[in-house]
Amino acid sequence: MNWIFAFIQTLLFIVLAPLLVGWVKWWKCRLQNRKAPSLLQPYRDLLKLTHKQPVVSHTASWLFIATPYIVFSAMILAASVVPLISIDLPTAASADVIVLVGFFAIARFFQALAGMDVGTAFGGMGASREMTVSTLAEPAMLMAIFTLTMAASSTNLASAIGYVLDQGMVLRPSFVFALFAMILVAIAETGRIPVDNPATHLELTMIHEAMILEYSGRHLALIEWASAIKLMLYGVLISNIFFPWGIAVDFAPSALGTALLWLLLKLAVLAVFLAITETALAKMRLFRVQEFLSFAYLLGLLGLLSHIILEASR
Amino acid sequence: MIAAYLLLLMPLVGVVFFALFGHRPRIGRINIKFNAFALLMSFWLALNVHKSGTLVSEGLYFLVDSFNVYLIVLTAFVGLTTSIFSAPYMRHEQQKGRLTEKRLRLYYSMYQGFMFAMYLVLTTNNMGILWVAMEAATLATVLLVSLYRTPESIEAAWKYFILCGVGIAQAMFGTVLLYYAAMQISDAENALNWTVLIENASQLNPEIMEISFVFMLVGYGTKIGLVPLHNWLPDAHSEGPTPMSAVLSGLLLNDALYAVVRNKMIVDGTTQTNIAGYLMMGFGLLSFLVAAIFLHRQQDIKRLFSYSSVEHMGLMTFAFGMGTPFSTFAALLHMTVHSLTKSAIFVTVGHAAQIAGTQQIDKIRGLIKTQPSVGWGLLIGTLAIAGFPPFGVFTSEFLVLLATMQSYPWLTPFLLLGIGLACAGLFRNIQPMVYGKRPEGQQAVEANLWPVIIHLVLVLWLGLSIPQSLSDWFNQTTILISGSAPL
Amino acid sequence: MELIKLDFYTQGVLSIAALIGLTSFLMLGQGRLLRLIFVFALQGLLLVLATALAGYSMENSHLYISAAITLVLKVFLIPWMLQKQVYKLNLHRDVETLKNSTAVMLGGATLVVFSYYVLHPVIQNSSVVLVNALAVGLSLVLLGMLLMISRHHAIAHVVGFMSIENGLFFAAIVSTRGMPMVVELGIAFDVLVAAILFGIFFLHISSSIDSLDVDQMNRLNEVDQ
Amino acid sequence: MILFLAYLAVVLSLSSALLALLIRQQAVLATGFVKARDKGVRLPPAVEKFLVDALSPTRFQSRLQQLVFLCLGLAGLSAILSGLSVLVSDSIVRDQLVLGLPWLPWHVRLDSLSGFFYLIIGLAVAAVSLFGPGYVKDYDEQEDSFTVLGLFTGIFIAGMFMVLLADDAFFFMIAWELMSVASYFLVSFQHQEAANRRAAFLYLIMAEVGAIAIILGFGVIAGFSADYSFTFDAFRDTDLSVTWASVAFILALLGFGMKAGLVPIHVWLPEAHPVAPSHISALMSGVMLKVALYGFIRFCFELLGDIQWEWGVVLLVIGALSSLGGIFYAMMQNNLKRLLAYSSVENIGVIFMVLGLSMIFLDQGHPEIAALGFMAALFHAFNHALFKNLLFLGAGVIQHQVHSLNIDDMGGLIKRMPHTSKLFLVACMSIASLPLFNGFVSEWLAFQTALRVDVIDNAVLRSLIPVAAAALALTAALAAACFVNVYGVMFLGLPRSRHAEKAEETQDKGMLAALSLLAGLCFLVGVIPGMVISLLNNVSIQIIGNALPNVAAVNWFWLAPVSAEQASYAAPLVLFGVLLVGGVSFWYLRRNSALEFKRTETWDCGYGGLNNRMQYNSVAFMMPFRRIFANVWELDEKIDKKSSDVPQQVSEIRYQLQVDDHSWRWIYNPIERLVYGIARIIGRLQTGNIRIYLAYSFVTLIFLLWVVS
Repeated sequence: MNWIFAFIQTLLFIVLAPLLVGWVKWWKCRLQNRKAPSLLQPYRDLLKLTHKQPVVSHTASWLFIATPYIVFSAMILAASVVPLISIDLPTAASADVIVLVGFFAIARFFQALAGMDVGTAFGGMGASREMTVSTLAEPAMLMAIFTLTMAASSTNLASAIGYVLDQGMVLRPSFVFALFAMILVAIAETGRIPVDNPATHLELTMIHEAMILEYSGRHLALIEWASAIKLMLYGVLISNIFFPWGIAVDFAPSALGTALLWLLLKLAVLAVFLAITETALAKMRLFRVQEFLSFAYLLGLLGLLSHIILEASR
Repeated sequence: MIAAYLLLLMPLVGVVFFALFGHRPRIGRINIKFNAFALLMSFWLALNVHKSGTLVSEGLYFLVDSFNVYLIVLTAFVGLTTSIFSAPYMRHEQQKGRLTEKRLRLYYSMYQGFMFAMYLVLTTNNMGILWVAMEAATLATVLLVSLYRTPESIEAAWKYFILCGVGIAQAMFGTVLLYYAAMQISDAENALNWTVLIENASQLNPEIMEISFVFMLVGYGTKIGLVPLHNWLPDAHSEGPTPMSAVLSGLLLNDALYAVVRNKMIVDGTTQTNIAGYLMMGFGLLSFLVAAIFLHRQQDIKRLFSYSSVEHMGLMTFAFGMGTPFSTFAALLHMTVHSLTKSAIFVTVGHAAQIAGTQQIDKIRGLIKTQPSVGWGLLIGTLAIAGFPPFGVFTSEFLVLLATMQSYPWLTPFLLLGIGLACAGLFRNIQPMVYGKRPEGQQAVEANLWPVIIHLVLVLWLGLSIPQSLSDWFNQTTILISGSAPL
Repeated sequence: MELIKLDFYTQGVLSIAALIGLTSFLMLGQGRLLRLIFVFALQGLLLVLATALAGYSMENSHLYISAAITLVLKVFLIPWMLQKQVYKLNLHRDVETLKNSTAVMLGGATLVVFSYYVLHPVIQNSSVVLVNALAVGLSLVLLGMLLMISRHHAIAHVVGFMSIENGLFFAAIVSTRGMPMVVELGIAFDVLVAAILFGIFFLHISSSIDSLDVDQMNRLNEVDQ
Repeated sequence: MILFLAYLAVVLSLSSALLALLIRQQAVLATGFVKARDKGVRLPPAVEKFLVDALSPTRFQSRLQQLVFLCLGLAGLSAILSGLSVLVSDSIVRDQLVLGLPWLPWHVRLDSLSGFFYLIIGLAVAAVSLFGPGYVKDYDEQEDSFTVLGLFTGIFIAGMFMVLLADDAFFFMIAWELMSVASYFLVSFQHQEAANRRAAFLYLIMAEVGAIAIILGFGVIAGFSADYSFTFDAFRDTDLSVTWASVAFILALLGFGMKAGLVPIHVWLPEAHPVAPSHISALMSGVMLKVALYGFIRFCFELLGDIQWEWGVVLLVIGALSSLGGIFYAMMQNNLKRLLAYSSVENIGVIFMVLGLSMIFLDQGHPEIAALGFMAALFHAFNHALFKNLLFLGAGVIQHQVHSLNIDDMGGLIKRMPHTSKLFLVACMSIASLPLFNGFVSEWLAFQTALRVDVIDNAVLRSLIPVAAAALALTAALAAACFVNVYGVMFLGLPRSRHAEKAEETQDKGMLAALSLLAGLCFLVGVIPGMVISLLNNVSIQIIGNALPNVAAVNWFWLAPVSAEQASYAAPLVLFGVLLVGGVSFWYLRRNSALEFKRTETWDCGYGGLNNRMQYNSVAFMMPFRRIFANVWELDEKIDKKSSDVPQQVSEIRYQLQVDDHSWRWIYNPIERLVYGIARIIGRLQTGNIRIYLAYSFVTLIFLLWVVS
C-alpha cells in the first residue's frame, strides 16, 4: 500500500515541479510589470522539446547523451525520498538525507562532465563555475541538514520531520541559522539570482546554462525538468523541515488532502518570496559568490554548534 | 696452542718472504695463500677454545679466551678477503704505473707485518707486549699510508705517525702506572700479565688504576679514532692504498678497542665507581655524533667512509662503556658486522675510485651503469652500514638502543639522532655516485667482488638470525666482560 | 722528611730527576736545532745514569742492559742521525724564533705542578722517590707534548717525541725498577724503527714541501676554503 | 592451514623476487636444459615443449616476466584466502620462527586486524600481477632492468606481508624497514632522471626518521614492560602512565604518519609516487599507506592500552589538516600521478580523522559508536586501496598509450580508449564518493559517526566534532570538483596534443582485466557494502571489544549500522530505482525513431574555427578555486603580455603558474640549512694543522686527569 503511495507521491513531485517554475515566472513578470505567460507554459516547453529532433555535436561522446537520463533519474530518486505530503514514506528509509545530497552530487558530476565533453570554452567554463559554487554550497547544505538530523538524532528525513512535528511549536535558534543557510544554499544550487540567472545566456555570466548550452530536444527537456524538480525539492525541504505543520502522518484521505493544500500554500509563498528577491536583487559577480556561500556555510556551522551547545547540552 | 704459534709464525715468515719476492707478477696469489693459512689456524684455535675453554701458554706469555679468539678469527677472515681484493687492485695500480716494484715488495711484506702485529695484539697475555705490538702495527702501516708518495699521502702518514706515536706513548705511561700498581701484589715478571691482573684486580690501588686507565684511554683511543683524537684517521684512510684502508678500519680500530676493553675489565675489577665506563660512554657518544655530522661535508669517498668508521667505533665504545650484558653483546656483534661491512665497502670503494680514476665524490657518477656489480655492491654496503635491515648492523644497533633504553633512556634520542644524521650524510653522497647516467670515458675495471659478496651475505645472515654457536660464543664473551649473559 | 735521612741512591735519583726536568725545560726554551738535539742527548745521558744507578743500587742486572741500549740509542744513534739530517738539509744555521716563549715556560712550570697534583693519591702508599720519579716522568711526557705543540719544525717534533719516550722510560726505570725484559726489548726495538722511519720521513717531507715546517702540511682538512 | 597460506604469500612473493634475478641468465638456463636432456632427463613432452619454447632467446624474457607476475598473483590469491579465512573464522593464529635474536625469535601472529589488511594487500597484489606483464613488456633490459624491478617488487610485497605478521618489535622493525628499503629502490628505479634520485633520497631519509620514531615508541612501551621483552604480548599487558603513553602515541603518530603521509610530513609522497613505475606507485599509494595505518592501529588501539580522548582530538586536527591540504594540493597538480599521490594524502587524512572520532567515543565510554567509527575508517582504507589502485593502474595504461602524465596534454581519450575511460570513470565516481560506489559508503559511515556527537558530555568535543564533520564535507565536495576536472580534462573534449590524438586503446588483456577487476569491486562493494562490513565486525570486536550497535540490520540489502529509524541506506534499492527511472525515461523518449538525433558541428557562436586550444584545461578549470582559497598554496603566477603596436591590444600573452607546498618553505628547507650549518661549524675543528691536533690530545689528557683526580 504505502509503496504505491510513495510512487504516487514521487509522481506528484514530477508533475508539480514545472508548475512551480511557471508560478515563479508568473510572479516575476507581474513584479516587473510584464505580461505573464500562463502557468502551464513550462509544460508546453517540455512537450515541445520532446518533439524536436535533438542535435548533438560530432565531438560529443556517449557520456553527453547518457547524462540527461542520469541527471533526471538522480533527481527523481532524490524526490522519491523526500516526504512531500506524508512522512510515512517507505522509500525514505532506502536513502537518508546524506544520500539525498549524494544524488545531487551525481547529477552535478555528470552535468559538469557533459559540459566539458563537447570541448567548447563555454562548457568548461560552466563546469568549472558550477563545481566551484557547489563545492561551497554542498558542505553548507550538509551543515544545515545536520542541525536538523542532530536534533532529531536521525538522518532519515521522514523520522526527522516526524520528530520536529512531535516537538510542536518550539523556537530553536539553531533552526533559524539552519533555515537561512538552507535558503542561501537553495538559491545557489538552483541557479537563481543573485548567484546565477536562469534566464540569461550572456556568455560571461552564465553558470548552469553554460554547461547545458549544447543540449537540445529531449535531452534539454530532461535537464530542464530535472532542474525544475530540483527547485521544488529545495522548496519542499525548506518548507517541510522547518515548517512541517500540516504534513500528514498517515494515509487518511482527509489528512492527505489537507497536507496537500498546506504544501501548495507553503510552496506558493516561498515562490513568491523567491520572485521578489530575484526582482529586487541584482546578480552578483562570480567572485562574490564565495562570500555569499561561505556565509551560508558559517550559518550552517553556527546552527550546528548552537544546537550542540545550547539545546542538546545536558 | 700450537695453532697460535703457527698463526704468529706464518706472517713473520711472510714479512721476510715478500720483502724478497714481493714484486713477482703472481705474488698476490701467494699473499692470499698466506692469509688463508692464517685463517685455517685461527679456526683451529677457535675449535680448541670451543672445546677446552681458555688457553694459556706456559710462561703465561699467550692467552686465548673466547673474547680474543673470535677477534682472531675475524681478523684472519678480513685479512684473507682483503688480500683477495688487493691482488687485482695492486696489479691495476702497477699497470697504471702508480707503484714501483720496490713499493710492491714493501706493500706485501708490510701487509704481513701488520697482520703479525694484529695477531700479537690479540694473542698476547702481557699488557706490555700488547703495547709493543700496537706500536708495531703503527710502524708497519705508516709507510703504507705514504705508499703513493704524493704530498697528501706523506702528510697523512706523518700525522698518523706523530699522533698515534704520541698517543701510544701515553698508553705506555698508563702501562707503566699499571705495572707500578701491579708491583705491589705480584712478582716483577708476571706483574703485567693480564691473567694475573684480572685475578687480583680487587687488590690494586684504585686511584692509580684510574689514572692509568685515563692514559690508556687517551692512548689507545687515539688509535680507535675517538673524537677529538681522531684527526689522523680520515687522512690515513683516504691517502693510503684502499686495501690498507680496509684493514685499518676493519681490524686496527677493533684491536685498539680490544685493548681498551681489556684494561676496562681490570679497572672495573678494581674500582667501584664506574668511571671507566662513563669515560668510554662520553667519548663514544661524542665521536658518534660528531662523525655523523662530518659525513655531511665530505668530498673524498674514502674520507667519507673513514668518518663512518669513527662513528661506528664511537658506538661500540659507548656500548662497551655501558657495560651491561645487553650492550656488551651488542658491541661484540657490532664489532663483527662493522668490520665485515666496512671492509666490503672499502673494496667496492677502491674499485669505484679506479673506475673514475679519482676519489673525488663529485667526479664519480653512474657506477651502476658503468659496472653494476661495483655500483650495487657500494649501494647495498652503504645500506647495510647505515643500519638498514635485514643486515646485521641493524640488529646490533637495535640492541645498543635497547640496552640504552634500559639503562640510560635519556641518551637514546642522541643515538637515534646520530643514526639519522649518519644515514642522511651517507646517502646524500652515495646516491649521486651510484645512480645516474654513465659518464663519458668511464670504463669498467678488473674486479674480484667475491669478498664483497661473502661479507655482505654474512652480514645479512647475522641480521636474519645469529647462529647458535656464534651466539654462545658472544654469550661467553659477554659473561667474561660484563659478568652475566644477556637475559 | 729532609734529604739527609735518605740514602745515597735516593738522593742521586732525585737529583737526576731534577736535572732531567731541567733539560726538558731547556729544550722548551731552545731555538737552535743543533742545541736542541744536544740537550736531548744530554737528557739521554742522564737517563742512562739513572738507569745504571738504579741497577747498581738494587743489583738488577738487566737494568744495565737497558742502560746500554739507551746509551746507544738515545745518546748516540738518534742524536747523531738527527744532526746528520740537520746538516744535510742545512738547517744548522737558522734559528726558530720562539713566539711567547715565556708563556710556554710558565705553562711548563704549571704542568710540573699539575703532574704532582695528579699523582698525589699515589703518595699515601709509596716512598718519596717513586712519587718524584712518576711525577717527573709525567711532567716529561707533558712537557714533550708542549714542545711539539709549540714548535713547528719537524725535527723539533721528533725530539719532543723522543723526550716523551725518555719520560716514560725514566718513570718505568725508577718507579718500577724496569719493565720485564721482553717489554724493554720491544720498546727499544720500536724506538729504533721509529727513529729510522723519522729519517725516511724527513727525506719525503723535504722533497714534497721543500722544508720541514709542519705548519705547511695542512692540505688535508675539513675547513671549506 | 591459514598460517600456511599466509606464509605461502610471503614465500611466493620472495620467490618471484628470486626468479626476476634470472632474467639475464637465458643462455645459462638454455644450455643447462640441453645438458639435462642429453643426460637423459625425461620430462613429459608437454612440459618439455613448453620449456623449449620458453627458453628460446626470443621468448625467454616475456615468459620469465609472466612467470614472475604469476608468482605474485598466486601470492596475492593466497593472501586473500588466508585473510578471508582468518576474518571469517575470527581466530588468532600464532607461531614462532627460528630467525631473529637468540633470545627473541620472530613471533608471528595473524588475527582479524592483520587478516583484514592481508585481504587488502592480496587484492591489490592480484590486480598488479594481472597488470604487470603488459606494463613491463617493452622494458629495455639495459636502460631500466627488469631484474631490479622484479627483485625489489617481490621483496617489497613480502615485507608488507611480514609487517602484518610480526608480533614482536624486532621482527616488526625488520619487516617495516625491508618494506621501506625495497620501495626506496623501486622509487629510484629509473634513476637517470635527477628528479627520481631526489625523490628517492627524500623518501629514504623520511622513512629512516619515521622508523627511528617507531623504534623509540616501542622502546617507551618496553621500558615499562615486565621483563623488558620486545614481544607484542608483553606490550599488551603493560600499562603506561598517561604521560608516557601520550609520548609513545606522539612518536607512533610521527613514525607511522610519516609513512602514511599525514600533513605536514607528507612531502615525500608526492615526490616518490609519480616517479615509480605505475604498478609500484599503485602498491605504494594503495597499500603501503594502509600498512602504515595498520601499524598505527596496532600500536595505539592494542599495544598502548587505554585510549585518551586528547589523542583523538590530535588525530582529528591532523586528519582534517591532511584531508583538506591533500585535496587542495591535488587540485593544483597537472601531473596525474602527483595529483593522485596528493589525493592519497587526503584520503589518509579522512581515515585518521575517523579514527580520531572513534578514539574520542571510546574514551568517552561509547564503544559501540567507537566501533562504528573504527569500521568507517577501516572500510575507507579498504575502498581507498581499491579505487586508488584502479586510478594508478589506469594512469599506468594512459602513460603507456599516451606517453605522458600531464593531464593538459590529453583530452578526448573517451573515444580513443573506450574501455579504459569507462573503468577510470568508475574510479573517479568512487573517489568523488558518489552513491552506488564504495567511496560513498565509507563517507556515509563517517558522517553517521560524527552525527552521534550528542551522546558526548564534554562540551569541547561536542563543538569540535561538528567542525570536523564540516571539514569532512568540504573535503568531499572538493574531491568531487578535483576529479571532475581530472576526468573532464583527460578524457573529454578535444585532444590537447598530438600524443592524445594518436592514442589508442591498449591491446593488453591483462591490463584491462586488472582495471576491470578493481572497478568491479568498487561497484560491488558500493552496492553491497554489507558483506565487507560484516567482516569488519570481527575486527572491531577484537580491537575495540564491541560490535556495531545494530549488527542485525547490516545485511546485503540494508545498511543501518545504528538503528533502522535513525539512519539507513539500501544501495540495491537505489540502484534499482536508477535503473527503473533511467530505463523508463529512455524507453519513453526514444520510442519515436523518427526523432533519432543528428550529429552536427559544435555551436561556435557563428565565428567558426573552434580548436582544442579554446577549451578549458585544468589550470583554467581550477582558476576559481585558486582565487577563492589563494592562501592555501604558495602560488607564483606570472602573466607577461606583449602589447602590439596597436594600443590596448595584446599581441602575445604568456601565463606561468608555479604551485608550491608551504611545508617545504617552513619546515624542510630550514632543517637542511641547519644541519649543513652545524656541519660547517664543526668542520672548523679539523684545521689540518698537526700541532692543533696534538693540542687536542694534550688538552683531552689534562682534562681527564683533572677529572679523575
